Amino acid sequence: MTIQEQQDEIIADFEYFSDWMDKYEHIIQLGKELPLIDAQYKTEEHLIRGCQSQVWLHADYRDGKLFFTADSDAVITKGLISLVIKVLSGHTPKEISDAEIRFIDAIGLSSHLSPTRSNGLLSMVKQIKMYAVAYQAKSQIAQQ
Amino acid sequence: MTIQEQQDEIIADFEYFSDWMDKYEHIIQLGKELPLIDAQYKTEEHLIRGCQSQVWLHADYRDGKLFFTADSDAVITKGLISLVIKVLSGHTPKEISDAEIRFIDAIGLSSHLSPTRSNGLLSMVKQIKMYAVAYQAKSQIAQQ
Amino acid sequence: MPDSLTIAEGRKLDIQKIRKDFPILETTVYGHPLVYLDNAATTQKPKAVLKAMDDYYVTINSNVHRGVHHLSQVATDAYEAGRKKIAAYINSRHTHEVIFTRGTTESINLVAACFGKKFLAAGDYILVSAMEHHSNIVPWQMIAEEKAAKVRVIPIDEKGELILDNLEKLLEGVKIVAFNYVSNALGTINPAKTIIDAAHRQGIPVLLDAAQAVQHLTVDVQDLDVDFLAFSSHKLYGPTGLGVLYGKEEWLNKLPPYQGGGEMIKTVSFEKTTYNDLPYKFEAGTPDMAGAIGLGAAIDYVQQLGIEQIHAAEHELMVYALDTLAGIDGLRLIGATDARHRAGVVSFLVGNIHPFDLGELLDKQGIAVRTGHHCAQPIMDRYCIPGTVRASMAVYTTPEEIDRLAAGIRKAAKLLG
Amino acid sequence: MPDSLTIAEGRKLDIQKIRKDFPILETTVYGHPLVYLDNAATTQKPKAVLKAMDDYYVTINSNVHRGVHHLSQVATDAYEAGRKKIAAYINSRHTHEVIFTRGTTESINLVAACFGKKFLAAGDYILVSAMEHHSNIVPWQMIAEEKAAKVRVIPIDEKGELILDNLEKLLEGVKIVAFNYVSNALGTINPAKTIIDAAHRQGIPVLLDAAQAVQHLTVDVQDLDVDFLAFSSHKLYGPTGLGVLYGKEEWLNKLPPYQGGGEMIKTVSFEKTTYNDLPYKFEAGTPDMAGAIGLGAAIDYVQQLGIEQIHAAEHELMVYALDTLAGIDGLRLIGATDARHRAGVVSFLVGNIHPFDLGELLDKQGIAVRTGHHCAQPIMDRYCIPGTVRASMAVYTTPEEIDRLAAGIRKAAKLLG
Ligand SMILES: Cc1ncc(COP(=O)(O)O)c(C=O)c1O
Ligand SMILES: Cc1ncc(COP(=O)(O)O)c(C=O)c1O
Repeated sequence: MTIQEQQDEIIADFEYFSDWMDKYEHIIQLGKELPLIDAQYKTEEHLIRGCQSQVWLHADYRDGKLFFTADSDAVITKGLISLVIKVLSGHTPKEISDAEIRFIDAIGLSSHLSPTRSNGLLSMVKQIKMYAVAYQAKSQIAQQ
Repeated sequence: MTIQEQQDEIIADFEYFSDWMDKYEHIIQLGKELPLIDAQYKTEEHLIRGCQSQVWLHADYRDGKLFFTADSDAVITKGLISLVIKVLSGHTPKEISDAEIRFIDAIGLSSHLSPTRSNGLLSMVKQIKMYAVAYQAKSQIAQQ
Repeated sequence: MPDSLTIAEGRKLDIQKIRKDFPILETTVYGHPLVYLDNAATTQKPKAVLKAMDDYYVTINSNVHRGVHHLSQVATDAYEAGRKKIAAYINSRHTHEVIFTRGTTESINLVAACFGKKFLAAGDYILVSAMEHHSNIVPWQMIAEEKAAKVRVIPIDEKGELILDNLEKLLEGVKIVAFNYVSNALGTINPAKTIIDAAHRQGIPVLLDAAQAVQHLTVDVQDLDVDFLAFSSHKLYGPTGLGVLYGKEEWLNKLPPYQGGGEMIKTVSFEKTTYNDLPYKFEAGTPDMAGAIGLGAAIDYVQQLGIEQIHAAEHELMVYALDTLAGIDGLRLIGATDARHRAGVVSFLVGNIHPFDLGELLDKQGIAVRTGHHCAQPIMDRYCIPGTVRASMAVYTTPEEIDRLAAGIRKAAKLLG
Repeated sequence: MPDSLTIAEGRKLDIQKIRKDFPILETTVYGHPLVYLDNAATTQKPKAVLKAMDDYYVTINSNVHRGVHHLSQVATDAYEAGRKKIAAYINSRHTHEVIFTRGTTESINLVAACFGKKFLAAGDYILVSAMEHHSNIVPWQMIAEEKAAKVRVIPIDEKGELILDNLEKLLEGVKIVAFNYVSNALGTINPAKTIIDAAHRQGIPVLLDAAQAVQHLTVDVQDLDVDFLAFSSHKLYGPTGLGVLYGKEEWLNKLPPYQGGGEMIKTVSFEKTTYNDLPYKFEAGTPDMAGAIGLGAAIDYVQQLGIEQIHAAEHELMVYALDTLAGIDGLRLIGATDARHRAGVVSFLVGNIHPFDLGELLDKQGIAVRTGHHCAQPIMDRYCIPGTVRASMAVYTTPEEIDRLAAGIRKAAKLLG
């Protein structure tokens, strides 16, 4: 599935929930599907500090594609990360760095991406994009 | 005339003026009747600094009574001082320190006595009262 | 333990009537009527406060002091009347002991910088407590660093109360003591008078951070005999952007000025500048006229209800809240369990639920609480927790809102458990 | 002489319509319709500004940042939107280069204290001008005293303009330059860019006091290439109690923090405290949320009229005012006679009349002017006068008001002459 299609699917999924609590129940459930970061990477170096909750993120580069694993100490953050990773993981650096993350807005959770809400999610998306840009630069150099 | 009577007279005088400009014309006129401070006293020591205008004040003690002379660089201030001196000069320290200055309020110039309006008038009234208190203390000691 | 606070009897407040004075309380959030329990962060403002500020702007707005003209005179009187109301509210001896600042934080910074400049030397100690807000820690750390002085800390016990057994010893070598009357993270009411008296016995001045006290308790600076007191308008039903520093005249006269500029000087030349009298010596620049008038109106409002009545009503609500929350499975209250030792704030955790998760789900039910370290990280370190969920009350808070909170927590916990 | 200000052509402002936005202008003083000519002290506020603040308090009031709940989020967005509007108005490269302070005075104190702490040493010079407001003199004197540095002064000529012939020489040994864009006492528009460029050629940073500029002229920090810029909300049709400090990112990052407290730190422990990123590093304590939103609304208002249109209208009025006042017997204009070198302010004396007397009699005719030294005593010393009468304009000032002023002066002069 492309990043676009994956986002569309998530947006469609969330249309079933009219009630906020149901929506969050689903998010929390999704957190349980998060590809967990290997214990060895749960270090200061992989930590993205939010004001409220913390996120650990790791990237693997295989066959020209980036794969992410992560964790958080807050279960809602974990659910959201799970969604972000579902959308972005397994794509090429270029696809990732070009991708526009619109589903968070569309499912009504845009406040989590506000720069004034430092709960780690925005920083995490930024970090993922940075990985992508870095690997993209690397592969371009390799191709020359 | 007592301090009370003098104040009543001034208040009655001012009742003639319904227009502010006429009132001020009268005040400015009164400034010309101010018993001017002797040039030798127009020094830093006798200066009462207001934010807007300056006042020089001198006190003479004769026959148990206080007599004031003064000057200002602003003519309206001068007129107001003239009124204050008319009311208080020539009375005993006790009379002066007991006196309640109500005419300024009554003729509608209370703003000139506001502590937030440092044009020298309030400081001057304070200074006059301080002279009175000082001479009163002195004469009490002398009587003992 | 607080010194000896008695709960006022008599006339009860009509909370439903009071709520009508605060239009924002009728807001709906995510389809639910708002339950605003973030009052320790900032209180809502009664209509009278907004009206006082609007009236100022629409009828007399003008720069104060120095002005000859009518508007300026009237504005100055109104502005200074605000100062008088504050002086009366905290029972300061002189009106000019009340200095306007930008907030509690600026008030504390002012004292730290000016006191430090003149009275702190290498090796001196500043005594603060382990339950201070960052605003009562960082300014002292900064001046301590500059002067090579040190910050010493009064520890707290498991119940969130100061451990004062060794107070005499803690005071050794100390040049100034700074602590909060009421803790914003725990709600603990500290025994201010006891500490102030002990410090004074050794000739040490005390700054009291009353940011969480003036809205809940009677604060009488003469009775406390405190040397400096700081609080914020926005936590006392007043406008944002304004704070108060009370200082004893003798202390304020001893301190060097803080900021330079208009109003705080008598004469300026490039050779020599002389400073103005109190309170202006510490008020450089055009003041917040509308703010001072707004805070004056807020104090009128509080006085009209009666701070003792407010205290009584809030105490009753606190008893109810502690009781109600105690009935929630896995809820762990942080701090004192006795309502008499608390004002305004309940801080808690539920099971292993992250405070952020709980806060998020309460928000979606229309309940506004604060989560995190509440700008008091050292407390969180003390309890080894990442933060707490904090519900904080004001005079308009009702038992029904506490019920909504409890129900909200239960619902969230079920989802998160 | 100003660098090269062009007066905008085209769309004219409808001043009568604009006046309707300012309800206070309908006030009567001593039976006369108010003529408010004290705009350099503070401007009046349009209804839109009061409404924005009321709306804030009535619908979203909440402490900003760190809050998880809805109101806090909305309040934070609104507050930060205020910052963005300011950044856009002065064309700063980054929004985080805009710091909220209590006013121009605090902005200048912040730079003086923080720059001084890190970059000033004994024998260094600070260069200011002879026409500065006390707020741009005293903070520099204070830090100079602390650091044994010295304040050097750019002199002014009889026309009230800076004498820049020896600028290169004046800049020798200077670590920072601070001067006003427009003088509040004389109205002179200074050649900001010329001075900034000269300072930069020697690697010296410049602080521009734009307190009297932002309401009259286009101020573009990138075009000016200025390092620091300070102004007050209350002189730009915004609320009292708020100010702005713009600083280039690289400079703000280099300066140590000013005040300590909530918001300005990342982590706090008694062992180690780390500071937050820009702009928060310089914003300790709860900010003035309503103020920032109010200033944002004021800037919207100004932008809607167009600052170039405002400048054009005010210039036209200045031409008229200088012309009208020139016709008064014995009137001595202090400062430049060419309207293109002036903004907002006319300062004058009439014969030997004391400014206080003239101000008093103008007031009684409903005309609000300011008299005295306008917090710029060194200028008065320069001209050997006790003060001036200052009439200052805003976008809502009309030619009829200038006529009323002229008639008022004539009447007063007759009485006082
Ligand atoms: C040129 C100038 N600088 C600084 C100030 C100080 O501004 P504020 O009093 O708002 O801090 C003023 C206003 O009085 C001014 O006109
Ligand atoms: C105990 C305490 N001290 C200081 C502060 C800081 O107050 P402000 O942010 O209004 O300066 C607060 C509020 O956050 C507080 O609760």
